Parts: sequence; C-alpha cells; structure tokens
Amino acid sequence: MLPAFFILIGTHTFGLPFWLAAILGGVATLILLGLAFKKVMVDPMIHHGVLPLVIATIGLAILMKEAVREFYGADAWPFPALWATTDVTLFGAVFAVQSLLILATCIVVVGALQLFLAGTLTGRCMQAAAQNPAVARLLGIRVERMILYTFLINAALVWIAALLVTPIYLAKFTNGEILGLYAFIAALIGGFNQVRGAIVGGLLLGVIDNFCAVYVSSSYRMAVPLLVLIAVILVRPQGLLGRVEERTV
Amino acid sequence: MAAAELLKFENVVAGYGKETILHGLSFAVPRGAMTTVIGPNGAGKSTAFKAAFGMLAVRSGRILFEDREITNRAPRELIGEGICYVPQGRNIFPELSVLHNLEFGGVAAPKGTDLKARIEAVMDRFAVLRRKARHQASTLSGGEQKILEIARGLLLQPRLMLIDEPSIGLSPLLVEELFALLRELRKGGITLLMIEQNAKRALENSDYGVVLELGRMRLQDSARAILSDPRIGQLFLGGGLSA
Amino acid sequence: MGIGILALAGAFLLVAPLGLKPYGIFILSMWAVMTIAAIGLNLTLGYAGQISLAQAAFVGIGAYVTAWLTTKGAWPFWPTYALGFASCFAVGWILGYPALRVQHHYLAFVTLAFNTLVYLVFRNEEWLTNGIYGISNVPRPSLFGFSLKGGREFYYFCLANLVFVSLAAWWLIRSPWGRAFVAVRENPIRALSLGVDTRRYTLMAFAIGAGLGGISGALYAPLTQFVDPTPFALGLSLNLLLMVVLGGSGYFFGPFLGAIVAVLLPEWLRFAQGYYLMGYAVLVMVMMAFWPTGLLGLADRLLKK
Amino acid sequence: MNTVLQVRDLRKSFGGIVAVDGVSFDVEESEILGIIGPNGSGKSTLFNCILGQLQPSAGDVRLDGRAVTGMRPCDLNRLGVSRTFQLLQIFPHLTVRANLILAGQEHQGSMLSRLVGRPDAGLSAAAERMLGFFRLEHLADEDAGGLSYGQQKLLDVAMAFMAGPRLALLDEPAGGVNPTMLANLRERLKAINAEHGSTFVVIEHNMEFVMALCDRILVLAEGRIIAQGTPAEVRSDPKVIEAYLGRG
Amino acid sequence: MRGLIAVLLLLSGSAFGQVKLAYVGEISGQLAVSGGNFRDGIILAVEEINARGGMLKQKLDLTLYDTQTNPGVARAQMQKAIDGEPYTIFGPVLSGNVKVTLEIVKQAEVPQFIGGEAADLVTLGNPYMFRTSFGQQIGMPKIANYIRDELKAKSIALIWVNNDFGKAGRDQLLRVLKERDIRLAADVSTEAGQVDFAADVVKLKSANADAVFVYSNEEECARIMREARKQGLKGPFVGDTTLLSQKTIELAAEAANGVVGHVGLTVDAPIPEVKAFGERFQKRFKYKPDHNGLKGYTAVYAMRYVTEKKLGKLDRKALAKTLHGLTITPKEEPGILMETTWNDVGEIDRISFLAEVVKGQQQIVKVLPKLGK
Repeated sequence: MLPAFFILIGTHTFGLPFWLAAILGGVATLILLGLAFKKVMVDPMIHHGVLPLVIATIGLAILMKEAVREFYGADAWPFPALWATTDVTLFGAVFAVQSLLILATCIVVVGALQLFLAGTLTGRCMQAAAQNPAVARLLGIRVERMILYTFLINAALVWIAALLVTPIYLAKFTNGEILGLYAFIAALIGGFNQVRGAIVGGLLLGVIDNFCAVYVSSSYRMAVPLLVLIAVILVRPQGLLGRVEERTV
Repeated sequence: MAAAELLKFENVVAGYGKETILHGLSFAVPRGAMTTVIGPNGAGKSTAFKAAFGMLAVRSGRILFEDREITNRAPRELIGEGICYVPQGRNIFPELSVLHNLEFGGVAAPKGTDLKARIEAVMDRFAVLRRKARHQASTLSGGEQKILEIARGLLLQPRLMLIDEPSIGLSPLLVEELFALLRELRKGGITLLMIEQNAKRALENSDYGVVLELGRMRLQDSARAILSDPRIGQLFLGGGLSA
Repeated sequence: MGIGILALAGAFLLVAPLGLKPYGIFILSMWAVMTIAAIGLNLTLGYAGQISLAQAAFVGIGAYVTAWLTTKGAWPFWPTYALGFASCFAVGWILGYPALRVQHHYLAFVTLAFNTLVYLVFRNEEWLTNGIYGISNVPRPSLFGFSLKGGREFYYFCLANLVFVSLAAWWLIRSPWGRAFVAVRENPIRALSLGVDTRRYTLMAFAIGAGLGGISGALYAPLTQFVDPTPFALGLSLNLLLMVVLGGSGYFFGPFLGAIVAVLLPEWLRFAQGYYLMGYAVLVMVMMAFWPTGLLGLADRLLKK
Repeated sequence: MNTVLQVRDLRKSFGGIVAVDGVSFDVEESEILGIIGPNGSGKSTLFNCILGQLQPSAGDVRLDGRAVTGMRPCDLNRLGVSRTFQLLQIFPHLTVRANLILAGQEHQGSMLSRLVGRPDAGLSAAAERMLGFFRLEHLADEDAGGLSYGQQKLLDVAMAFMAGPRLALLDEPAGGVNPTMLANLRERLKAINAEHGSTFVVIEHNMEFVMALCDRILVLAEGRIIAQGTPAEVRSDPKVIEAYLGRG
Repeated sequence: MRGLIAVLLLLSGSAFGQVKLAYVGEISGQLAVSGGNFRDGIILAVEEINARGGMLKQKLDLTLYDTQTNPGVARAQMQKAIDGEPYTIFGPVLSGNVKVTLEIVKQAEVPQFIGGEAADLVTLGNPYMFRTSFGQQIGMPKIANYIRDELKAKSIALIWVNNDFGKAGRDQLLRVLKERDIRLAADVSTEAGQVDFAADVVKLKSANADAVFVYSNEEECARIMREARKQGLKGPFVGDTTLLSQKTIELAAEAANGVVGHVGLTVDAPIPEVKAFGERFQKRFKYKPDHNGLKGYTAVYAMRYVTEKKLGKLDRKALAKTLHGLTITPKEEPGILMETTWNDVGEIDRISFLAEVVKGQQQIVKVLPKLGK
C-alpha cells in the first residue's frame, strides 16, 4: 500500500514523471519500511518477545493508514499500468498482456532472488545467518547486517509487488491489510523458512481461493483458505515445504 | 623472539547468568604444540573456550594471545587475529553444498586474499571434500562433517585452533584418522588446543595436558606425565586431586 | 497504597455518571464491558500464556445468543446471560485443543482463522443471525422489577457485572488453578512433572477466557441494543489483545488500564480531529517501545526500584 | 524389603542412535541409588523414559509392581513419583511459597475442590515446614526468579518433596551449587531419607557428592549398565575408570 | 479523567445564538469515501448559509463525529452528538450505523437526515428519520423496468458486495426481478474491500446471462469492471448509482465505458442548479463530488427551508412533522436543487436518471419521473 502512495505523491504532488517517481518511491520504501522499520521498531523491541512487537506493528499499520487517509484522502486512486492493457490470444485462450507480464516479472524476480540467495556469497551468508546464527557468527559472518539485508530485500519485494498489483487493484489506504494477510497465510502454508515454500504457498492459496470462489458458495470463500491454514498448522506446523527447526532442549 | 606461550588465561572468571563456571582460571598454551584439556563434567572446559573466543563475557581476569589482550573481543576480530574455533557437535549448514560450507571459512578474510586458491589447496588436502564438493553437506558422514569444519577453519590459515570434543559420535577408526590429521596440522605449525572426553587417547596424541576441575586449573604437565599420574582416575570419580 | 488507589477508582466509577452526559456514561459502560472481555483474554494469554486472537468471536457469540433469545425468543435476560457464558465456555474448550499441539504464532493464526470463520457464520447464516441486517431493538433487562433501561442504570449494571467478574477472576487467580495457569505458561514440562495436568488446565484457560468473552457479549448486546456482525471481526480481537498487552499481560489490573487506553483514550484524543487515530497509533507504538511489559509492568519495575 | 521401582530392559533410540540400550535395575524402598556415567551415556534419557517424558522404544517400568510404562508425567507424579531436572526448573514469576504450594496442590482433592476450596489448598503449613527444612523461610515471599542460583536449586529440590513422594528421581541436584550450599543440600537429602524413608534415585556428576550420599551406585556408559555396587566398589572398578578416561 | 470531563464540557458548551448541527458519519474506515463526500456536502451548504447571514439570523455550527465505520463507535458518537443537543443530525451513511443508533435518536427526538439506502431503514419506526436519497426499494424497480423494457434481458448475472448495503440491494433486486420474470443466472457475493475479482468474473462469464448487474461500492465496482474488461466479459453492464459514479469511472477508466444504470443523484444531471453546485463543490474541496455530496448538501437546505420559511423558529418536533408529506421545489429553495418530496415515513421521492458512461463521462440518457406523479 505504502509504496504505491509514495509513487503517487511523486507524480501528483511533485509532478515527477512516473518512472522517476517509481524509483524514488522505491528508495523511500527501502528506507522507511526496510531500514527504519528494522532499526526503530524491530531492534529495540525484539528482546521483549514478539507480543509487544505485534502490538506496535498494529499501531504502525494504523498510523500509516491514517496518515495516507489524512494527507492523501480515503479514495482509491487509479494507478498507471506499467504495460498496455491489451489482450493476446495464445493457444486459443485470451490472456491479458498485463497478467502475462506480471507473471513474467514474478518469475524473473523470484529467479533473481534465488540466484542471489544461492549463487552469491552474500546470499549464502544470509541463509547461513538465518539457519544457524550462532555458528554463522563464529565464522565471522556479520549476522546483524545479513538480517538488515533481509529487511531491505523484503521492502524491495513489497515495492515490486505494489508496482505490479496496484494498476489492477487500485491504490487505496486499506489495501495493505487484506493483501498482507494473504501473503502471511501463503508463507505459513508453504513453510516460513523457504523461498520455495512461499511460492508454493502463494500458488496453492491462489488456486484454492479461486476454485472456491467458483465452486463453493462465494460468501464463504474466505473460509476455505483459513480452513486449509488450520489444517496445515495442525498437521504440519512447519509448513508444506518447511524444515523442522532444530530445537535444543 | 616470541613468547613460548601463544594463548594465556589469567584469573579468568566467567559463567552463565547467575551461575559462575570459571573461578579464576589460569593456564598457558605452548606455541606450536598440541595441548589437551581434560577434566570432569562441569570443570569449565567448554566454557573456557567460549570465553576465549568472545562468546561469553569474561567478568574479570584477562586472556592474552601473542601477549596482546583479547579479552571480550568479538569472534570476527579473533578470526582476524588467527584464531579458529571448532565447537562441539554439528556446526555445518546441512542444506548448502560442501563447497559453499567451505567458503564460509573465508568470510572474514582480509581484502585481497585469494580464497579460490586456498579453497583449492584445502580440497587438495582433503580429497573427500573435493569429491563431494557439490553435494549437500547433510550427505556427509559424521567424520566427514568434522573434517569439513576443520577444513573450513584452515581456510584463513590460523595460528591457533580451538577444538571442542572432535571425537564425539565418531567410530574408533575415524577418531584415529582425526587425531592423525590433527598431528599433521601441528607439524604444519598450527598450535592446537583440544577438549576431549576420551582423555587417554587424546593425551597419547598430545604434547601437553591441562587438567581442570571446578573452574580452576589443577594440573599442567606433559601429556605423558599426566597419563601416568594415578590421581587422574580419582579426579574423575570424585575426591579431587588433593585426595 | 494499592488499596487507596483502588478505593479512589471505585469511588470515581460510582459517582462519575452523576456528572456525565449519556455519551460519557455510554463510553464508561463500554469500558466496563470491554474490560470483562479483556479480563478473559488476560486469563488465557496473560496467566496461562496461550495466545488467542479469537476473543471477539466469543464476545460475538455471547452477544448473538442474548440478542437472539431476548428478541426472537422473548426470553428473560438471565437465562440468556448464562447461556452466553456456557456456549462460549464450550466453544472455547474446543478451540483450546489446537493449543495442545501448536504454540505462539501458529496458535495465533489458528485462533485468527477461527475468529474469521465465526464472523462469516454471523454474516451469512441469515436464518440464525439475521445476517448483515443485524438484530435491532435488543431490550435492556430489569433487575428485581427495577428497569435498567436508562443509560445510567445500565451503567451501574455493567459495573456490577465487572465487579462480579473481577472478584471471580481474583479468586481464580489466587486459587490453585491460577498457580497452575502460571505454571503452564512458564514451564509446562516441569508443571507436568509436579502433577499438573497441563492439558486440562490449558483447555480450562481457553474455556474460561472465552466464557468471560461471552459474558462481555451478553452485556454488549443490550448496551448497544443492536447486534450485527461487523464489530466482531478480527479488529476487535486485535484491540482486545492490545488492551491486555498494553495494560500489562499477566497483571490482574492490566485489562482495566488497557481498556482505558483502548476505549477511553481515543475518545479523549478526538479534539485532534482527523489526526486523533494517528496520535493514538503513535502513543501505542511509543508505549510498546519503552514499556514492553505494559503499564503495570512499568509500575511494577518502578516500585521495585 | 519392598521393591519400589522395577526397570526391565528399557530401550530408547532417536533416529538411528541408541541412547538407552536395554537397562534393567530395581530400586528398593528407602534406598538412595546413584546413577553415574560420562557425558552422553544416556542417564537423563533413562530418567525421561521412566517418567513418561519420553516414550521408551521398548521395555517395561513398574512402580510397586504396577505397570506405569509410558504413563503421562502428571499421572505418574500423582502416584507418588517426583523428580527434578538437570537444568533448573522453577517458576520464576511465582513466589517461593507459591512454587512450593503448586508442587503439592495437585495431590489435594479434585479439580473442582481446588477451584472452590482454600486458595492454598491447605498446604500453607506444609510449605512452611518445607521452607524451614531447606532454610528458605526468609525468602518465602520473594519471586523465585530473584533468588541466587544455589537457593533456586534448593527450592527446585524442595518442590520435588512437597507432595511427600514415594520415590524421587533427582537429575544432577548438585550441578552448579557452591560447596557450602552443597553440604547443606546433601545433609537435607539424607535427613529426608532418614525421617520419611523416601526412596531416591540420583544422577550426579559431582562424584564426591554422589559417593557420600548414595548407598548403591549404577554406572552407565553408552546406554548400558557397566557396573554397580557400593561407592567404594565402583570407585575401584577398572571398567569404570576406563569408561571415564577412555581406552588407550 | 479530569481531561475527559473537560473535553466533554468544552464540546457540549454551546455559544449563544448558534444553531447546532451534528454530522455523525463515516470519516474514517471502510466507508470513508462516501462519508467524506456527505460531510463535505454538508460543510459546503453550512458555509453558504452562514455567509448569507445564517438561519433565522443565527449562525449554523456544525460538529463532526467520526463513526470509523464501526457500529460500536457509531453508537457512542451518536450519543455524544445527542448530548450536545443539536437541532438536526446528519448521517450516518452506512445503513448498519443508522440502525445501531436508531433507538437513541428516536428517544432524543432529533430530526435526522440519513445517508443510508437500505430498504428497511424508514420502516423501523423512527418518526424523526428522513432519507436524503432513494431507498433501494425505490431505485430497484426503476432499474428492473429498464432491464425488462430496454435491454429485453431474460436473465441477469448479479455480483454484489456482502455488506448491509449490498445485501439489502440484492434482496430488493431479487424481489423485483422475480415480479418481472427475469431469471437470476448467477449470484456472486463479494467482500467489502476485496481487490481480486478474477474468480468472480469467471463465474459471471460462465453464467452466460443477457446482462450483468454490478452492485458494490465505487472502488470495488471499478475493480470488477477492470477485471471484466480483462477477461473479455461483454455485458451489457447494468447498475445503480455507485456503478456510474464519478469515482468509479475515474478508477475503471475505459473499462467503465458502456455501463448503463439508474442514478438517483448525480452532478452530471442536466440541471443547471446541480451543475452549478458541482462547480462550487469542486472549487471548495478540489474534487468532484459523488451522489453523497449532493445528499448532504440538499439535506441541509431542506432543514433550512422548513425552519425558516415554514416554521420561523427552531422546533425539532415541528420540523419533523412539517417535513412529512412536504414537497420542496428549487423555486422555493434553490439549495434543494431538484424538486423533492418526503412521504409520511421519511422516504424520499424525486426525479432520477438513466445514465450511460460514454468516453469516460456519465451521460444522462433519460430522466425518470417521480414515483408520485
């Protein structure tokens, strides 16, 4: 939600061309949702357990929503599409160019992320820091910095996601809630500690959701992903593809 | 002329939370030799290693390396000084490949180090690592995993290697191989400080022995002398050295 | 000193309605009702350490039971009140089972999902709940022939309920059960080895917390006199969680303070017009950053110094 | 003499690793039995299997002749078996007194009577006696988390005796306790044994402590019993020394 | 606590010679757009009246109360508003919030101009309640007639938002379609605030109906239209006011073209007074109002007309009584913009429009007469 509005502020308030606003919006996202979120909220609070952090994050969500509403209005805003909104016919089926390009972008981004995580030393250091921070620290890996990187990458992904979905979903101050919840459910279903898991979870959730919308009563559509979530959590708490995190007794 | 001792504990007090484990530990590690630390459970052997490697705050006392104080410095800096630490148990990243695990040894290397060449050199030395370089590290056997950890430590060409119970979970034959490897490393000029459960076998392979009890140094001598000391058995079964 | 503060607060709650307009009285009544729900959640979360994001669902169940039976069924109030508690107790017991398997954020998500499912039932099962139209004209009860229709009278009724629930919760916390709850929270393995049947106590913590949610709902319905699904969505559960954590999770008076912050504070901040929710959000964040153990956790630390 | 606990051919493996490998022994009434052995010899796993914290892979545990294999720890505890853990396990946010009452309350009355009955479950006097016995009276109303390590350890042990157990299994009661406190602890344990005839099984690394406390000692190595006897016998057994120092 | 009392005193303290008005509505939360429009319409009218010397020579003093689109808050805020003893209450816009506050408004006997359009509101027994726009039971037959007579459709695929507004509209529509023997080929419920409508549109498409009826809030309407365009769903698309609102058109861009529907109130109406209002509004608030802006604006003028021209004094009960069965024409009161009648339960009647979106602009195809004529 926020990156979309950063970009809109750029184009509307400062009259910037879209591409420049998009880049500046990306930078603002990295700084605010990546760097500042980690340094100002997560770092000081994580020692006190998760609950205070959750509450503070709820507070942050209210703040961001209300700030956008107050300074930008409660309306939804149209958002320029990155590509033409025409259709093409492939193998007898009609596809929107937009959908295909979104799919392509997702594949490229996920591929790049995988490549970065598995193919570069920094990426592997991030994995190491996530899997076993104690050993990583012994090897001289700067665990703190790796964690910061993950926050930055997260912010960047949010920015890309915003660029992709906002033309379809429109920019509105309440957009973040539903999408964020779905992202979280997807990650839980797939397994938290895996890029693969998140992808599988997301795909599965999308497919289930759409099948339900078509075949189950659509007024209970929201229920089915949640039931799947409950089932997954109770049967396989680590997620479909997740690893059991090793515990020391 | 460098001092005869590479690493020195001086009256080190340390512990976890409210519990104090090291009650003024002092001993020195001779340069270029292999020293084994033994002692009953709770003597503070592993704690001493952790304190030396900056993983546990030292409350008082000093730790010196090459006559320079390294008390309470971060692991990353100590790696830079040339100390490497191989902790107890399994410390690899099972889902990454063997080669990538090995690479982590060089994360803290100063700029300009030719890590590629060093990795090659290490793999020359440990054929099994080259053979399985592309395999997931979890497919290695217990002994191979320990070798991987030691090889990873060698990447920065350390002067001192701290090894905590390398033989745990290894078959007797593998333990023999492991000790042979350690002797070889010592010949190559690396000072070794090791904790071992299997005190007899470890001492037989070592130059010196240090006996800890209840967080203090009780005895330090040549490995041979300690081996033949009748009081050692008693130490493990109660009564202490003075009894 | 504690007793002095308590007496002062009690005196204030008793005389406040005399000087307040109906709006203020309504807000105070809402505070009392929400505090009851938060006390329930505090038992589950604060004492027994089981995170639940479903408290709003129980408030909803209690509210619907009361609203439905007193309007369509023309039942008197008290049986519906008891049924509101009992049905939530039963459902809460069942919801406790996942807690025997999973903990922390997994449990949070199971309960969150449950809350949303209950909300969907409220909304979609029109034959039962009148769906999105809601149930209007929920009557306010009378007590010993004395009508509680007026805002002030109903406030005292809510307050009496709050006192009753507080005393019951106080008794529970001081009883062996309270100790067992804390034991389950702090160290279930050791508790088990001391003969504490952690399974039964965990379920009990869920059920009692849920039951208090039901009581809160049974009061909510006649307070607002209109029940529809929207207030019982996830937002209220998060808000109740905020009350418990902000007030001081695991402190007896935490929910009272937390409900002040969550119910009364936004009203006080309204002078800031459009900015009031932002101000509120900032306050919440600041409190959590500096006093992660909540207001009472802070007080506790200051007193010990 | 009565046999309180019978363990027959108990086995436990994790994955491929066998932690307890066919252990059998008896514990007689009012006996203090010590179990020693090097790190990783399976002592704590043995305890956890006996006490239902872990499900044994095979074997049989009997309490007073009654099969209790795999019974839930809370049920076993209510049959009169209590334990302490290797690491300190107290409830830091309860007061010392509340810790003690908690340790006894589940033996009093029914679930319902514990809710409506007296808040102390009628255990105040017993808790007071226990406080006195372990010399913790002055700390009764402190949060247990505020005590020193040694005091917490005493409390931990005291909790195991609140319900007047028939059998107490203590896992390293002396671990991390300073020498003065240690003497106190040993003397208290001896006194309980003498006064109430309670039966103890003690895992301990502190040899001095265990040799002075126990009547009989089992030596465990690699999941098996390799020796047993009086402290003196065990101490001079070459197999035991080998287990600790390794073969040459 | 002292703070609370102080604030309360501050808010309740009324200055002499002012007529107090209250807007209790959705300033934040899910329905902030509609509530915001309604609010700004009121503000504009109040400012205009005050600029011209007020009502009965007294200034109008408007206080805003935010329900956050939340019934519990709405109830509290309505109570707060009533405590301030306002002459008239405007809002809420969300029908559920109208219901939750019904009892206390009725008890307080304050005239209330609601924005809610749910069919049952005026039947719930508050004699002080007046609509500012058609209830759905008035609008829906007009659309159904259009579907039968102009589109000649035999079947309809319906997509609606599952909140009180959408549900009530759907129930009304189902009733009138049945009366006209039009078959319901698909009945797709969606969530308020939903962003992804891919599956829903698939369902509409597979229904193969003669027409598609879209009944949701503005943004969701726009998203549905975009998705429909993406999937090549041909329509024709029919809807009510929200589907043809300025906001929807702006958001859906070219996907909105060709949509036809019934519009109760619109600034694009071919009426000079309405157009002039639209321009004043845009000048004041920098955006183009939707029908809610008109609702708020005309409600204030209706109140003023009755108070000043009919009563000559501030009298709540008389205001309500007089308004029942009254017709106000723009000639008598320019601020009413269009001739408007309230019946004996507060239901509203005035002309409405059939509109079509052509090249991103709402165009009035036909003016539909008042029901009472």
